[in-house]
Amino acid sequence: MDAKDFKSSDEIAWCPGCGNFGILNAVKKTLVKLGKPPKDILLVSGIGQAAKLPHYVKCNCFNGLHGRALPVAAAAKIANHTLTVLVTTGDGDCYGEGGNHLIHNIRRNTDITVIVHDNQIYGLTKGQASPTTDPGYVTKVQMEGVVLDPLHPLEMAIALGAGFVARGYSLDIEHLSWLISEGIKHKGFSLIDVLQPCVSFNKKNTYEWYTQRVYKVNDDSSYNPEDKMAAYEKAHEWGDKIPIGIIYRTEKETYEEKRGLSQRAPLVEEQIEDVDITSILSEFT
Amino acid sequence: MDAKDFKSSDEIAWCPGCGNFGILNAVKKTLVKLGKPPKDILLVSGIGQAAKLPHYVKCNCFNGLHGRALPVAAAAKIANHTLTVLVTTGDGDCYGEGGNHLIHNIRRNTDITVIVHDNQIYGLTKGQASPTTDPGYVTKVQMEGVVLDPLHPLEMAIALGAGFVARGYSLDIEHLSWLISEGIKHKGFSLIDVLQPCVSFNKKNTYEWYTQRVYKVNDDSSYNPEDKMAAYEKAHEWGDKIPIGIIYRTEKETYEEKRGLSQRAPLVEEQIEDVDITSILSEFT
Amino acid sequence: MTNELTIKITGEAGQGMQTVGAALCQMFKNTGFHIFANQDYMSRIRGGNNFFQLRISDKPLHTLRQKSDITVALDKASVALHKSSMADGGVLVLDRKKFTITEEDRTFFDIPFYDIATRIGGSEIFINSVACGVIAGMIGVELRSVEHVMEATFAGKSEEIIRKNKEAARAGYDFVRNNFKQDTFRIKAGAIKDTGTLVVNGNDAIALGAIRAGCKFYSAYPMSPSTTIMNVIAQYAQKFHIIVEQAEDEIAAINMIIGASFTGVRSMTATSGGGFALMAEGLSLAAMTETPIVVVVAQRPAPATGFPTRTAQADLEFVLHAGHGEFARAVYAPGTIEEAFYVTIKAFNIAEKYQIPVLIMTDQHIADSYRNIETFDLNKGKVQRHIISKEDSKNTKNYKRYQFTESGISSRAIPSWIEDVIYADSDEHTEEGHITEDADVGSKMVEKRFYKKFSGLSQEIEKPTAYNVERADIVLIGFGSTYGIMKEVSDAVTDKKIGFIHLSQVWPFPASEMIALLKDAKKVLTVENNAAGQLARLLRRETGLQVGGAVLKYDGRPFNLDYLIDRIKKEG
Amino acid sequence: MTNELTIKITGEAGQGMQTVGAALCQMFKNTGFHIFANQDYMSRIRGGNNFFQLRISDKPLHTLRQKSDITVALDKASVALHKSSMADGGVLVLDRKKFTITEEDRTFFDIPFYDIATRIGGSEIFINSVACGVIAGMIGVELRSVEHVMEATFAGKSEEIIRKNKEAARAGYDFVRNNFKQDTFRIKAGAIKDTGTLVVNGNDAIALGAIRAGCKFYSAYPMSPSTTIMNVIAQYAQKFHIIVEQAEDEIAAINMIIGASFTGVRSMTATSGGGFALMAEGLSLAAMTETPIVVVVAQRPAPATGFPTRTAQADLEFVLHAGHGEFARAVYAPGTIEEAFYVTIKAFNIAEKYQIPVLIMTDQHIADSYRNIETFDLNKGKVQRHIISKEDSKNTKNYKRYQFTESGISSRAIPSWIEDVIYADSDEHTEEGHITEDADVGSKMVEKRFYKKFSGLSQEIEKPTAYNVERADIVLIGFGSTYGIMKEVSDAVTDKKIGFIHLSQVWPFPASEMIALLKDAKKVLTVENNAAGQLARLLRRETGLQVGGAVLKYDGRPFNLDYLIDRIKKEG
Ligand SMILES: Cc1ncc(C[n+]2csc(CCOP(=O)(O)OP(=O)(O)O)c2C)c(N)n1
Ligand SMILES: Cc1ncc(C[n+]2csc(CCOP(=O)(O)OP(=O)(O)O)c2C)c(N)n1
Ligand code: SF4
Ligand code: SF4
Ligand SMILES: [Mg+2]
Ligand SMILES: [Mg+2]
Repeated sequence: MDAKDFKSSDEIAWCPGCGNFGILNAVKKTLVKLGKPPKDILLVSGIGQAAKLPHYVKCNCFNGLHGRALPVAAAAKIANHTLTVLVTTGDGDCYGEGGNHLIHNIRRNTDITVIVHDNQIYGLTKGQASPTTDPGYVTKVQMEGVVLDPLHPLEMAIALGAGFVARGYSLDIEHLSWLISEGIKHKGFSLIDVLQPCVSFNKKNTYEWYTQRVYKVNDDSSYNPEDKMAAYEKAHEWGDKIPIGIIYRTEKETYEEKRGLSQRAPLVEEQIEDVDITSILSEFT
Repeated sequence: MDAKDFKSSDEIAWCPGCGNFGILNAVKKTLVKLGKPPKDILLVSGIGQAAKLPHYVKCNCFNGLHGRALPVAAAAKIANHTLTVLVTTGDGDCYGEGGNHLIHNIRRNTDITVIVHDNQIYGLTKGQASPTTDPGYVTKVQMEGVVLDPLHPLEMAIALGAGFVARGYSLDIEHLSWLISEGIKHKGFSLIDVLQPCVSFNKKNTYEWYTQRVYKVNDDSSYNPEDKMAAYEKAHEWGDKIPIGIIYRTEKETYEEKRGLSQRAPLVEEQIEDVDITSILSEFT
Repeated sequence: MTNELTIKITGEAGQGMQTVGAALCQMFKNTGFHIFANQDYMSRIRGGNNFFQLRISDKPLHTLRQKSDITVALDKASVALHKSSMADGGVLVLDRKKFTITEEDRTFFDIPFYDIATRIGGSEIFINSVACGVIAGMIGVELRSVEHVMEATFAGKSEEIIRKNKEAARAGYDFVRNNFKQDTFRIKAGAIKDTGTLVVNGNDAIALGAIRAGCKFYSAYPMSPSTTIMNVIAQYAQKFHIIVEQAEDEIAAINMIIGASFTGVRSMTATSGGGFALMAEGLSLAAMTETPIVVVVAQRPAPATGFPTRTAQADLEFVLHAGHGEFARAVYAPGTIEEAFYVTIKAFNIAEKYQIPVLIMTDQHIADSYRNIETFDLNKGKVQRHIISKEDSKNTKNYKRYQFTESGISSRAIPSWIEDVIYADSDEHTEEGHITEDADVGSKMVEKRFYKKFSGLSQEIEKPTAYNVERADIVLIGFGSTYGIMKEVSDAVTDKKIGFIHLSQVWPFPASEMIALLKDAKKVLTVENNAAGQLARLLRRETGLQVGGAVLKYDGRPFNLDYLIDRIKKEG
Repeated sequence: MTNELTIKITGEAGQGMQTVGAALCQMFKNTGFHIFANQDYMSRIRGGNNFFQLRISDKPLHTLRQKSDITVALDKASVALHKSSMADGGVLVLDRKKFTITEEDRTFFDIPFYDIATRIGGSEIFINSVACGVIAGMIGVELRSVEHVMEATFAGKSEEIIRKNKEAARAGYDFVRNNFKQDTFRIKAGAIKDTGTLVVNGNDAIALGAIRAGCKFYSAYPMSPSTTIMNVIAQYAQKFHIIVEQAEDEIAAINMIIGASFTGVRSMTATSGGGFALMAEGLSLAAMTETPIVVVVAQRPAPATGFPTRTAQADLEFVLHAGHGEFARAVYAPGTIEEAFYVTIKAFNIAEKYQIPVLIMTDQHIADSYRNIETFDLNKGKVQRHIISKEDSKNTKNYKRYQFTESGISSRAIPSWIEDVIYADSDEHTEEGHITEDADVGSKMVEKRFYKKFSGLSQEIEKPTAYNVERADIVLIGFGSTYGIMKEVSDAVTDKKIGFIHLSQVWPFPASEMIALLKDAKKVLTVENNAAGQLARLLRRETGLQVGGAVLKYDGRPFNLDYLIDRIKKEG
């Protein structure tokens, strides 16, 4: 596979300079490396700027409802576990409207990789606070500044038992692409929260702001992403320093394994033309 | 106030021996001690066996939809902060259908107390797995046993920044009542997960099972519920030993405080008969 | 109206009325009776008052009677509650000693259930088996039939348990033979040979239909009265390689079946009104992305939580219009157990053919009611696939998921089978599935999803069932679970000719058929378990025909034969 | 059709068309013109193509024209995109140098926007102000009016910014005066005195209405085209002690307003079709618990995500029937900015009086369209409260939240004001608000919530507006945002008499009024932004009347005067 195999002809509708471009490049880079043909990859998204990404990569795409990417993705994986399933979603899409699906799909642990374009704002709807907007940030709706505590997605994911919890930065494409590869390699649900500057509506968390703060946690060889307590502390870190990298990782059995799906042909291959129910009908006599 | 002030004449529809009775008694006990008249207390619930509780106490009651107690409760508190607002809900109600409201209302941090009757099963719908059902437990729907990891509500609540996170046991009414009092006293969102045997559908996590395992964490004076990392470890403990008590506690500003509601009369007292909008109309000329 | 009986077993939730009921259904069917049985239960697990009502006859049955001939009270409270609904000459079977009831009543037939059960089995849990024996004895079923059903009911349990239950039943049977001298209830089955082979309820039939239709992915969130569909499918899931996944909520459930269906797998969910409300957005998604799904809406009284375990037909208009935007859908409303099975298979075929959401409307009454039926004809219930086969996939290039066609249907490829990629999109999109803002493409897509598919669907509507309609004095019209009651009313009323029309498909609406059927009708009444007369409104909207009235019932209880005859008489 | 002009400013998203547009609206209104303006924008933040279209005249305006007289292209792509929609004799204003456009076209009027802006202000952001000056110059508005509007637009900014913008506008103005010799566009305002005082769009009007109505709690989740209602209320929230709370999702939003309303506070939410789909269950809860709420449904094309920033009227039937179970609701569909304001206040009053959910249906077209209007009459828009006052609360004992009454309305107490407690319940309940399983209580409650409240509501329907209907050759019927287009068509067509009827309340449906109005109608057409002709279907269902046709448009764009006249001609 090379870059042109994943080239989409769709015009990109993002603002010039948007952090989403970095994520798009990282995704493409990863897919090229992965070596699977586009037809065996499925990108699922909800609605928002982030969620437009699948249109800009040539892969199978299911661009669903705002907040509802995860149930679609998990079920697609269950129905055909030979597909590599990625979700590209926004902080509003995944943590706001879609919060319930996030917490339960972490528990469900299908082998999907979720990339959250976390611009700490609602981009497509023009700048309202998202669950990760920093406290005090003023918007047209939060006129007195945001009063809700921000959601800590990584910390929450660890608490819920996610097996792969990471944070990337859209400007560091190399690193982000590595994270996505690792996420895909990880057997089970992987959450990758990506710091993504929104040049139009987030005037606080800019490229500069992030660049000054991020550091690569896995550069420190003493950091053990399999140590849950250490991971909790890292996941909570937010302020002058913001860690990026694999924050937490642990092996667990996937849904597909537990239900014996991995071991057999995908459901779609089942013959359904003449399902013989006579044996069970006799139980209703 | 004494017990008869809170006596409801409604017939109780729970199974004999159900763990809900203990919770009901603990709630009543707490309210008597609280000393507020029933008219200044509001119990909000969703749907399920747990959610029937408000009918069995004489207080204001809003018995809403399955999964949707929290938004009703939070908004009622915002609209009239002089009310003491309690939520009684089930593990399905609060952690399943209502999961998104739980995570965001922890962030919202209105001063409400949430009591989750956690019987690790869907009682009212006759015994399907709930988010907290132990792995492997067989039901009519989970015929091969539960494969999803259980939700760790306390750990998740800590990760989300909840200020008061506790676990009670419905058989220890005294202790539970103490927890509820502390929850009410706590300024902000309090989550109390209560181990509640369901004698009809949960044949694993019985009175015996719980009684053998629970121990009071606050009896150990070395345990500091303000130490978040210690709290994470405690919250995760589940198996031969199950901690009950205040797992985590920290002071934080409430929603009502941040938005200046606490300092003024409740919204319902505002005169609305002739709101003068002429001054703002002039901005539309 | 001879040669039939209504038997009621009543007690607290948790006393096992359902087990007795199921055993009796089996026993009577085996001994040559036609049966119709339904349950009335409260939204609680123990206590309160539930009952199982069973009607038996030598003729096929389709509905309930208002009063029961034999009422077996398993607890004291039931005695007072059910005395008033006894038929003339009816008997109330009770355990006077246990219930400490001293007053006399000519309808009482006293049986020491508790004493017998504890004497024989050592526990009151054998009361149910005693009751089976009692009923068999009163009606004159042979003892071996009771014993046989005990064996079937407790198959898989220990020998001792089976033996004790048989003995308990025999003790009840003997007690009746010795103490109950009336012959009143000794009815004979008419045509023993022809009572079919199955005893199923509506939910069973739908679950079986789904399995037969090749459903491979079922996701739902429990909600009465739909839950047992999930139970039945789950029971056979391993055998048929079906994944049953309990979702975190109904929104997840519908989005999951859409995700699974996108990969080519037949998928289904079921819920009731409140859960369906949460699925409305997903329904619209299925339509927009042209992903086939089947959704069962098992109605119960609402608004909101309403009466969770009772029956209603009040969501017709909601189901017809649920979801934002305009798109084609098919809505079935099976009237019988058999229809529930066949229509479910058709629902999957139609969903796949038109790539649309298809709805099956039922209600608690049909979901939980049992009837004896002939076994299903598997030649009638056949899968028709409408996808690009794996074979043909190899040659599919330059695939356009939403290609414009005459029929509005674009050929549907399966991800990873074809060499190309597939874009499905919830935004308005081009033929390729990419987001568009183009006005012309937008309106052509509306025409594709709405006009064209609708026009195809209109060619394959399930025709309404018409019975006794010609020259009838009154024509009844209903949809869904009221088939049975209309049928029996039509047969039972003799002083007037009463015909009926039943719609097992309500959308697309069979407008021309209805106009033709009703053109000479003298008086037309709809029969509906709702307050608005929703079917009457739909009929008027679609045909201009205004009915002479609507017989409405909205108290959470189904119609019964006597009640409806009465109501119709009042309508004149 | 003289004395009017259509001006279009077009460019990429993010180029500030809306700011220019708003400034122009203000300027023209101040100089004595009537205006009608609307926006056409894509679902993206930068790039693509958006436009702001402004119509000015000496007579009141209610709709758009198809073609524009003056088109100002702010980017190169706009030139090709909008050339075809220019009126005869129209001019396309562009910056040829900047756009590197070499070909000649008689419609082109070249202005070096970029050079002027950078020369004067040092940045191309001043292009918008240059454009304002250009338009003022072409039409012959006095320079001081442009300067005035620059001051107003940039009020609060630094003196330098204001000065530079004024200079930029003046430079544009002067350029036109020196280089554009045509007089074509020099129209004079007819009645300068009488163009009202406000310029508001539909969402502004609803927000202002809500504030006036005493709304104290607003919770919503952002969704186009409803979002700016939240913005406007948030802007004034501190001043009026309103809590605006962005919810985590639409389900939370509706449940929050129910919770707040339960405590006695007037509460509202707004959303579009997809968000409304998620609210259907909550709507049913409000009805069951008898908690007043107001829900605005700002429609956009669907299914699913559809065209997020465009217009449609395709959710009428969905809104009428959304929510499981049967209950009374009121559904308004304001046709004008003024109606949007008054109807919002009425919605709160009616919701509180009947303790029901009340819906206000709008669409992107009315939400985002501006008109000049007289200031609102605050005597017409008055709050009527229907709760037990604090005074009376003291004497309220043995309170029954759901007491049966003749009207179906039980008196509504406020928690903690009365000495007693209040039970609200989503299950079927007794008068006291406790869960019941009783059939009779259940049906009485259905009658209370459905029949009785409906019958009260039917007494206070907003009457349809009828115009030119008597002896009309064609009568148009519409609801919601089509008021304006029908009005202008009726006035504009002279070879036939075209009347119209506009419904600003669609439920309860004004059946008898419609029958009376239409009894002699020769030809009746509905005018609807949907594909099904939903209003026509509703009319038939409620009155039996079948229209002669429906003029439907479902491409996401609003009707315009020329287009509709054309369509009607084709209908004959
Ligand atoms: C049910 C529903 N509610 C609301 C919307 C409107 N909406 C579209 S995108 C969006 C939020 C986008 O924020 P985020 O997910 O952070 O994505 P971003 O644009 O910032 O990448 C909202 C609220 C919708 N499409 N559907
Ligand atoms: C929207 C919706 N979905 C499903 C239901 C059916 N339902 C009622 S209670 C319940 C689960 C109850 O479980 P839990 O919350 O744990 O309460 P418990 O009965 O165990 O106390 C469900 C699924 C409902 N009422 N509404
Ligand atoms: S609005 Fe923000 S997130 Fe959206 S495309 Fe523009 S810069 Fe990116
Ligand atoms: S089913 Fe379980 S939770 Fe419900 S009342 Fe019975 S014992 Fe309690
Ligand atoms: Mg975002
Ligand atoms: Mg539970």
